[in-house]
Formats: sequence, C-alpha cells, structure tokens
Amino acid sequence: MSDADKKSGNADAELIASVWAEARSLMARLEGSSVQRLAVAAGGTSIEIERDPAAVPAAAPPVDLPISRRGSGVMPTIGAGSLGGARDAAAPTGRQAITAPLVGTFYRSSSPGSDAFVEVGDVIEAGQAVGIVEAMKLMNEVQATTSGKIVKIVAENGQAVEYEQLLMHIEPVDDE
Amino acid sequence: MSDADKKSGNADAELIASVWAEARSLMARLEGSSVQRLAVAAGGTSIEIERDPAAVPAAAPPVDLPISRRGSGVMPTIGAGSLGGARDAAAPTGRQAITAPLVGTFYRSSSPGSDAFVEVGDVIEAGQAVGIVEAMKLMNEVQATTSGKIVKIVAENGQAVEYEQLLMHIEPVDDE
Amino acid sequence: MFDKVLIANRGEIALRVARACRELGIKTVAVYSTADAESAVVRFADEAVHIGPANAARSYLHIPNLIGAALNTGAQAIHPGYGFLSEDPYFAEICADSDLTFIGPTPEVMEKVGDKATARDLMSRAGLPLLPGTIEPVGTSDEAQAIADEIGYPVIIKAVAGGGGRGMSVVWSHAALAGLYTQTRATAQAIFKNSGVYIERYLPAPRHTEVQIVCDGHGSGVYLGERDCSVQRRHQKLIEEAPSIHLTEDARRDIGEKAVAGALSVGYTGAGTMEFLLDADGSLYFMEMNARIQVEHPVSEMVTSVDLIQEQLRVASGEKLSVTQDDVTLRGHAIECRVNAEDPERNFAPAAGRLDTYVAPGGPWTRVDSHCYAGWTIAPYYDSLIAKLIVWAPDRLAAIERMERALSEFQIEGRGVKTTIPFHLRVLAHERFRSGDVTTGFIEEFMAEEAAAAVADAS
Amino acid sequence: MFDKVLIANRGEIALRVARACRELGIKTVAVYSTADAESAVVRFADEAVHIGPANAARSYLHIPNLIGAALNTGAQAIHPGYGFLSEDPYFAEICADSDLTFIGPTPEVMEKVGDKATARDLMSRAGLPLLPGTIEPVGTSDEAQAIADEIGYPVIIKAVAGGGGRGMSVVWSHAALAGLYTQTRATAQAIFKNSGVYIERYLPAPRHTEVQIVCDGHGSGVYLGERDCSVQRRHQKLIEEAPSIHLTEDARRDIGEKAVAGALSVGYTGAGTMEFLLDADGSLYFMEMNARIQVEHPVSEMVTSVDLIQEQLRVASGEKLSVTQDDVTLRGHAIECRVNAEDPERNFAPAAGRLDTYVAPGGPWTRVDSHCYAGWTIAPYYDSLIAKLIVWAPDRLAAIERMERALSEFQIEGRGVKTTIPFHLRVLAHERFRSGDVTTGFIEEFMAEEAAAAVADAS
Repeated sequence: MSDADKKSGNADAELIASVWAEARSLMARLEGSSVQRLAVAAGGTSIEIERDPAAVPAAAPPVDLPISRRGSGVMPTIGAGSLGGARDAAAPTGRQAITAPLVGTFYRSSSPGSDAFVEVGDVIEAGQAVGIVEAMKLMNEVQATTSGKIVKIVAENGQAVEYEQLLMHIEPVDDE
Repeated sequence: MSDADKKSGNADAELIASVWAEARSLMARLEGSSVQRLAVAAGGTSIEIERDPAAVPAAAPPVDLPISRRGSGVMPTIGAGSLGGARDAAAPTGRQAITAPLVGTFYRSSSPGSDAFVEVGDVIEAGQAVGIVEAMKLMNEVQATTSGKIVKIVAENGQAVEYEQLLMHIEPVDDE
Repeated sequence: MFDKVLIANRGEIALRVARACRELGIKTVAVYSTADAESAVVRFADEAVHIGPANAARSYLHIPNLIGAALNTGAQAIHPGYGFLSEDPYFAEICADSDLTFIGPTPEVMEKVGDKATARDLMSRAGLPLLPGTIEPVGTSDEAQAIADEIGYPVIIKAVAGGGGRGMSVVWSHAALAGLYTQTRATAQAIFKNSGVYIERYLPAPRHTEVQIVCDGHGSGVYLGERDCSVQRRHQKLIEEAPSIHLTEDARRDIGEKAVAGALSVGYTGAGTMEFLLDADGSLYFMEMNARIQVEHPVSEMVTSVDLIQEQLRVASGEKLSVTQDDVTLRGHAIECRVNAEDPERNFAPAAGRLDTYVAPGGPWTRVDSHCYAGWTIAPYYDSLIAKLIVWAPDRLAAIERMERALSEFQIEGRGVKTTIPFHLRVLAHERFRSGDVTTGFIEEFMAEEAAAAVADAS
Repeated sequence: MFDKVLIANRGEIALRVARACRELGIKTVAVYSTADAESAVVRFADEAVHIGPANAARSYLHIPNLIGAALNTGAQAIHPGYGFLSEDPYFAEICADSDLTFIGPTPEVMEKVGDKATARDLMSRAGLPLLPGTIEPVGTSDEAQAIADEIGYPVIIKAVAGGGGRGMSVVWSHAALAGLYTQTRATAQAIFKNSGVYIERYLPAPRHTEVQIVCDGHGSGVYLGERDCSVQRRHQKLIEEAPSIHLTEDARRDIGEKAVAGALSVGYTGAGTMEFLLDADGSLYFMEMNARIQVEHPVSEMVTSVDLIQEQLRVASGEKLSVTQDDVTLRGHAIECRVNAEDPERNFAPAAGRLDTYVAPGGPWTRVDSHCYAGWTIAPYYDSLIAKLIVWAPDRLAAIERMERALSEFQIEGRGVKTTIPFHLRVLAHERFRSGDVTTGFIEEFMAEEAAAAVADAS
C-alpha cells in the first residue's frame, strides 16, 4: 500500500479524535430533528448514524412483527393468514397465546361427541390439556404453558394448523 | 496509487472539515424542505442524508443529485480518480473550478514552444482563454467562466482529459 | 484479436458487449454521461470515461468526445451497440480516419444498406423477394396512381428515408390515392427532410420475420435462423421469439441462404438482420436490412448456441467466423420479453425512477440481460428498456410456461416505477399468443379487447 | 401429472423444484422453519407452511410435521430435494403409508442402493466395474491382511455405512494394516453405529466422475452423460463440470449404458447418480449410487438440454420419460462453481450474515440457482451453499473464461459475510485447472502451493 498508510501516528490520532468529536456533536444535533439516517464520508473517514424511527418526531414507525411476512410474496400463502398468534401474543394486557406445537389437525375434544377440553371462561392450570393436534394418526396433547383464564378460542375444531399457529388466548387471573 | 494519497495531512484535514461543515449546513437547510433523501458525492467525499418521510411536507419528489460515484465499482475506473473538479468546486472559499468542456488532450499553450495561456497568479477576465483541448485535430479553446486569479493549475500540458475533468482553479479577486 | 475496445453505448447493450469482451480477454472502456456515472457497465468495465452531460446529443452521440475517449485510453476499436451511432456511416468513417476499427460494416456498405431503396434494389438482384411495388421513389401523383392500380389495392406509400412506423400511409382504393400520396410526401419532407416515397403492396396481417446473419471479411457468411417479432405496439417490439413456428425447414434454409448471398453480394461484414414480412400464404418479402446487432439477438443465440457479440468482435478484428453453416443447428425455442419502465395502464408512459428493489429471475434456461440493480436510478433521458428476459425450452409452449414462471419472480420496485411485466403476463396468457397465431396487428387487437372487457366490467 | 407438490427442503434446491413445478403447471407448497420465514421459496410458492423452529431436527427433518403439512394442504407428492430426508427409506415409506408420492425411488430400492456393500454387489452383477477388493464387510484382521496382500498396496479401508470422507483409512504397507483395520472399525462404530468395513485398492490420483441417469416406471432409463467433480476440498465438491474431458465417446457410451442397466436391474425409478473413480489409465470403478437429485445437476442440464427436475416430477407421477437415449446429445461444456458463505482465508469457516448487497451475474449462458436476495439473512443453522453459478460455452476454455467473467460481476456483501468467490477465481486462473489435469487431490495441493507462496512473500 501507499505512503498514506504510513503517515505519522500523531496525525492519525488527531484525525480519529476529531471524527469521534464530530460524531458526538452530530448525534446531539440530530435529537429533535427529522433526520432518520445520515452518512458522511471524507478522506477515508466516515460517520454513519441511523436513528430509531420511533424517535423521529411525527413519524409513524413501521412495525416489524417477530415473524414478518411483509407482503413481498408474489403469491399468497396460507402462512400469511395464519400468523396472528405472534401479533396477539405481544398484546400488552398480559394475555398469552397458546400455539400449536406441531403441524396437524387441531381438535378441541379427545373424541367426537365428547366435551371440549376447555371453553372460554374456564380457569385452568399450567400443564392442563386444552386440545390435541393429530399428526400421522398420533394424538398430541396441547398443554397450557401458564395458569389463567381462557379468554378466546381462535382455532376451530378440525382445523389444519401449522407450527406455532395461534389456538387460543389465556389471561392470568388477577387474584391468584 | 496517486498523488492524492501523498498530499499533506493538512490538506486532508481541511477537506474533511469542509465536508463536515457542508453536512451540518445541509442538515439545517433541509429542515422544512421537501427533500427526503440527499446524496452528494464528489471525489472521495460523500454526504448522504435521509429524512423521516413524515417530516417532509406533502408530495416531495426525491432529489438525486446528478453526480455521485460512491466507490461501489468492482473495478477501478479512470473516472474515479478524476472527478476532483466537483470537489473543489464545492469548496466554500469562492474558489471555482475550470473544467474540460470535452474529451481530448489538454494543452496549456496554443503551440509547442509558445507561452502558456495562463500561469498561477495571473488575473484574468471571464471568457479569456486558459488552455485548449484538442479533439479530432480540432483545437477547442477553454475559457474562464468567471473573472479572477488563477490559484492552481491541476492538469498538465499534453494530458488526456475527460468531460468536466478539473483543469485549474480560479478565485475571485477581492477588491474587484 | 483486439486488446482493448471502447463501447460507445449505455444500458444493457453496453454491459452485454463488455461481458463478451471480458470473455475474450479484451480490455473494455466504458463511456458515460453524467446521468450514467453509477451505471453497471461503468462498474464492470476496466476503464470508464466521462463523455458529457445527460443529454445524449452532447454525450453518446457526440462523436469528438467518443473518438477522444478511444484515443486517450488507447482503445483499438469501437463497438457501437444498437441505436445511437450504430448505423451512422459518418461515425464509422471518422473511426477509420482515427485508425480505430468500427465494429460493423464499412461506411460504404452501411450507407448502401441504410438507404431503403438502394438496399431493396441490391437485395432484389441478389435473389431476395420484394413486395410487388416500386423500388425507386415515385415522382408524380399520376405515376403513383398507375403503379398502385397495377399492384392492386390495398397499397402502402412509404417514405424512402422513413422508419419506426412514421411516414407511411395505407391506401385502400384508387380514389384515395392521389390525396394520400401528396400528404405522405409532405410528411416525409417535414420529418425526414426527404420527400421521396415508394409504393408497394400492403399486407393487412403480416408476421414480422427477420433473419440473422454474420459475415466475416474472408468471404464467409452464415445465417442463424430467423426471429418472429410480430408482437409489436406501435412498431415497438415487445416480445420476440426464435425460431418462427410459421416457417418450414425448407423455407428457412432458402431464405437464410438468400439473405447470406445478399449480404455477401454487397460486401457486408459483421452481424446484420434482414427484415421480412411473412404473408399468410407463406411468402416472405424483404423489407430492409439493419446493419447492427439488434436488441433481440439473444433469442437467436439461445437456439443456435452462437455468441453473436463474440462473432462481431472476431470478424471485426479480421478473424474468420468461428462457425460454418453446418455447425449452426437450431435447438428448441427461445422467447424474449422486453421489460420497459413504462406504465401499460397509462398508455405506456415512461415510468422511471430509483429502483428500491431489483431481484432478477434465475434458475434453468433463464437469461437476464440488464444493467439494473437495486439502487440504480432509471433516468428519463434515454429509452425505457430496463431488462431483457430470455428463456429457452425444448418447445414453444414450454418456453411460454418458463417465461411466465420467470416473469412471476421478477421484482422491480421503486417510487414511480412501473414496468411492462404485468402486460407481458396478460399477453402470454392470451389464447391467440399461445397458439402462435400472431400478426403485427395482434397487440392493437389485444388492447382493444382488453379495453372492451374493462368497459363491460364497469357497466 | 400432479396438481400440487410439497417441497420438503429449503434454500436453492427448494426454489429450483418450485420453479420446475410452476413451469409444469403444478401448485407448490413450501415448508419453512422459523429461520426461513422470509425465504425466497416461501415468497415464490403458492402456499407455505411453518413446520418448526430453526433447528432442522425439529423442522426439515421432522417427519410428522412434513406429512401433516402435505395432508393439510392437499399435496399429492413430496419432493425431498437433496440432503435432509432425500435418501431416507423410512420417510419414503411413511409418505406411501399416507398416500403421498415420494419423488424418488421406492423405499426398498432406496434401502438397497443406500447400503454401499449391497449397491456394489448389485451393480457389479449388472456389469459395472468395481475396484479390486471386497464387497462384503471384512470380519477379521487376518482376513483383511490376506485380502490386502492379494489386491496389492496401497489399499483403503472404508466403513460400510460411511460417507463424506469419514471412516476411511489408506494403508500403504502390509505392516500398517492390522492396526489401521482395528482403528477404522472403532471409528466406524463410533460415528455410524456400524463397525463394518471393506477393503479395496486405493487410487492415489483419481478423478471423481459420476454418471447421471433417470429411469421411469415403464422400464425405460437414459443416461445424461457424466460430470467431473474432482475439485473437492475435504470431500466437499467446489467446482463441477460436464462433460469430463477425460472420457472418450466410446467410454462415455459404455459406462452410461452400464449405469442405466444397473439402475434398471434393481428397479430404480427417478433421477440418480452413479459415482465412479476414473484412474489415470482410463479405467472407471463404481463407488456408490446416490438415489436423489444432486447439487451439481445443472451442469448436466446445460449440456443435454434436459430438465432433470421436470423429469423427476414426470416419472414420479407415472408418466414416461420425455426423452429417449437418442434424443440426448451432448453440446458444449458447462461448469458450476458453488458459492458458499465461507471464509477461505479462515479455513473455510462459515461466514453467515445479512446480505446488504446481492447482485447476481447475468448475460449470455449464465445461470444462477440461488435463494438469496438483498436483505436475506444467511442463517448459521444450515449448510453454507448460497448460490450455484453455472455457465455454458462451446468448449471448456470458453466456459472457464465465461465463469471468470460471471464471478467478477457477482456482488455479495454484508457484515461478516465472506464467500468462496475469490477462491474460485484463483482456482480458475491456475494453470493445472485450465489444462484440465485435475484429480481429487488437486485442491489440497493448490492450497499447499498458495500457503508456500504466502510464506515466501512474507520473508
């Protein structure tokens, strides 16, 4: 490489210090501004600042859900319609999702005609069966991961479900 | 690599400082404007600013400045090294670039052996010839676009030049 | 072979030429206007020279700057691509004067085949069939009337210097001739500064069929089969394919041999295309010759396995063709869709802008010739072609299916950017296109059909 | 033909299969682990089912979820791709039990050809040449010694259940045999839970040569020429090409016919590959059979014009092959470079991450099979193959030049992301590779040479 790389450490140190100073000052300046991203490069130095979109005033931040499927697909997929679980799981009320542990068919009761494992309003214990997912003729119990009250049952009896598909919502009971 | 790498650390520091100054001033200028994204690159320097779309008033067209060469090329090009003109043109001192109006060979004098059109330190008038660019055996006069003092001659006699390549710098004379 | 070639063009064809040069071990010089400083060919080439502002008249068409760039970089030859200066004999002459090889025919030959009347006269003598009509310009209204009466109606009056569908009038009856004759001459004078017109039989439903040839400087020439380019909108080709399913093997050989003979008879060198109209009865009529590589050359490459750009470079450097006619065998079927940055919903208005997303299709027998990439800004200054998507398959129907698959995975997005992809998909799905029964009027009829369906839906 | 097929795989091969399905009018169901929710095949497919977490054991290898996904979506068949469950007879059996067509041979055939000793025995009976040595596992050290003495040294001891270069020992002398025999058995037991080993002649400098076949369920089979895959690093193929320049036309026909006869003799259906070692004297020795599509299948496709995935789908659905042996003619030369997210400077350590830039090469005879796009995150959970770059040209040297051109325009960038592209470029530039004189030891020697040069440079 060239002489430029070998120039005195002093000059380098100065340069580096000044770039840091500049970066700090830029950061301060950006607070309250509408700038979302800034990149400056000059003579081998560069500063790049990207801000939290939410911190930018008036901006409606784009929400990225944990499992996102940003409509980029050329073709619709069943996944697209069935990923509600993750979104609802994030709801702030303490409500939690019970999801399918595997791919198969969801049943609310252990056999046709028998009572459902749970109904809306039931208060249950962690580990209690809330349904089954049948796969390859094997019945797999779906268990509640937490204690609480069933507030909503989303999946229907006999419905095909994929991995982690939302089945029902459970909410902690306050006075427990 | 080129002479550019070997120039004094001072010049680098100056350049960097001026780019930062430019970046700050641009940021201030952008507030309230309709610009959403701005990218300027010249020589090895570049500034890129992206603003919160929500802060941009109404239907703001994205502004893309004409010249940008963000060193993204897989292969080096002669263009990459020879766009100094634009950089210096942007310098805040009032210094202006005189660039090649076409592709060809730059000559400082009208014939071998005769005096150069201009030398550093000469004070000249707008429209005065400062050199010629030969293309297809035709001599094309390069004229100063502004009056002032020649402060630096960058292109050498007999050098191949491309469109808008920096030839020399001219600076307004204060008491004019 | 050359050591270094300057590419006097932009966009996909500049990149296509640069790729061929690299594959042959030739160094490349790209040239660019200010608007193209970040272009794919500038990134790809070994060197790049800034030749002027966005305005093509001051950059890609500015001969002194191109010659200067070639001399400054030590290039030995200039490849003109298509469009711009590719068929300009004056440019070819200046290249020669500057000791630069122009990659194409000589200026003299280019001049001859560039003039339609001269080209038709020469090719007719070489055995190529012409439409009944005149070759020489028709001098008076009376003369025009007599000729038209003899040919039989409908006839078409065309400007000698015309092109791109301008300066032409179809005449359906004796009564209408005199008026349209006068009018077409006036139009020709206004547009082309040349009032000369000629008259020939008008085919109401022809197929645009063109034969690809390449000739070297040693007296050899080959034909590489033909292309069907009948899918046109206002004389702009949209979809091209090879081979034409409407030619028999015998007809293909016959017209191919005549095309090569015609080209060799005028001393043609390099790649060239003979355009024909194919009538419903199987007759082919020579229309004109294009003395350059064409946009749609890849479909011929896919079915013949011959690299046309490499052949151009070879013969321009004085080498012989790398193939003989016996080596050229057709295999399978190839289709090209031109993806333009245009909005089909708004009458194909240019819809340029910055590409936020650009994901080209891939996979088997899928070729994309494009200069685009995510982050590239399609400028409004130049033509709207942003990608050529070419597929190959063993037969035409399989090629259509593959094209549909490939188009369906093409992602081009950006503020203000629209493309012809949805339009292509609708054309490919149309029964008439799938059957192959397409003439040059097909797209107008297709669009009228769509418009009528839209009206019916709305009511 | 099927109406709907589930693709039990990920990455480039899942997309490859989905493309073939779309081209045949078959609806596709993609499956994906949580890490692959944004994958190209999920975007491309008609439907997609979430089958488990990133860990492949709980997603791509989790049979109940795959079967459940197929039943839930009404798919009629499952394409296993390569790797994962593609050679698992148990999976094929469960598919059959669930009335799903497994796209591959029957479980019984898969089981037979999957066991190396059985496969060698069967293929030997069908006329395929074996290396001198045993077919059956060798039971005792004394027996091993006797056999080795008879074959002559060097010999190689290999685990019956081995693969990927593990569980093998080369023995150069009588004295070393007993010790290495015991040791290899122990290793085999530890890795493969099967201590069986066999012994055969060791070829110090073989070329990995494999024959592609496809058989339908109507008793027909064709061979599609061979591939040379000698450019390997630790038994991982890096560059593959077709045809091998070391086989004569006669040898090609002979081994091809024997490969088809061998496959048909065991009732093989679908696409499969017979692996051979090619000795310096031109002898071919059968090593094993792979009962699936292979990563490098595109090079065979490019020189034969046959779409192997489409043929797999055809024969699995009960149709006949679309080609006969006479239809299969070789044309030109094809090369594939595997672009892996690995850092060649750090001993090919995985170098995964988010792709900020992904610009695939394009242009003539350049094929990219890849699931990547700008914004995609290469996950560390799966294999490091991110793109297969395949080029075709009329001859091998032109193919190398084209590959160099295509690699030079491949842009893959991201924090932490490194690829094998620079390594490929150095291999392609090496005189020995260009001459074609490459054996399976080439890459080790190449790397040693580079290391030596680096040491010399530093001193």
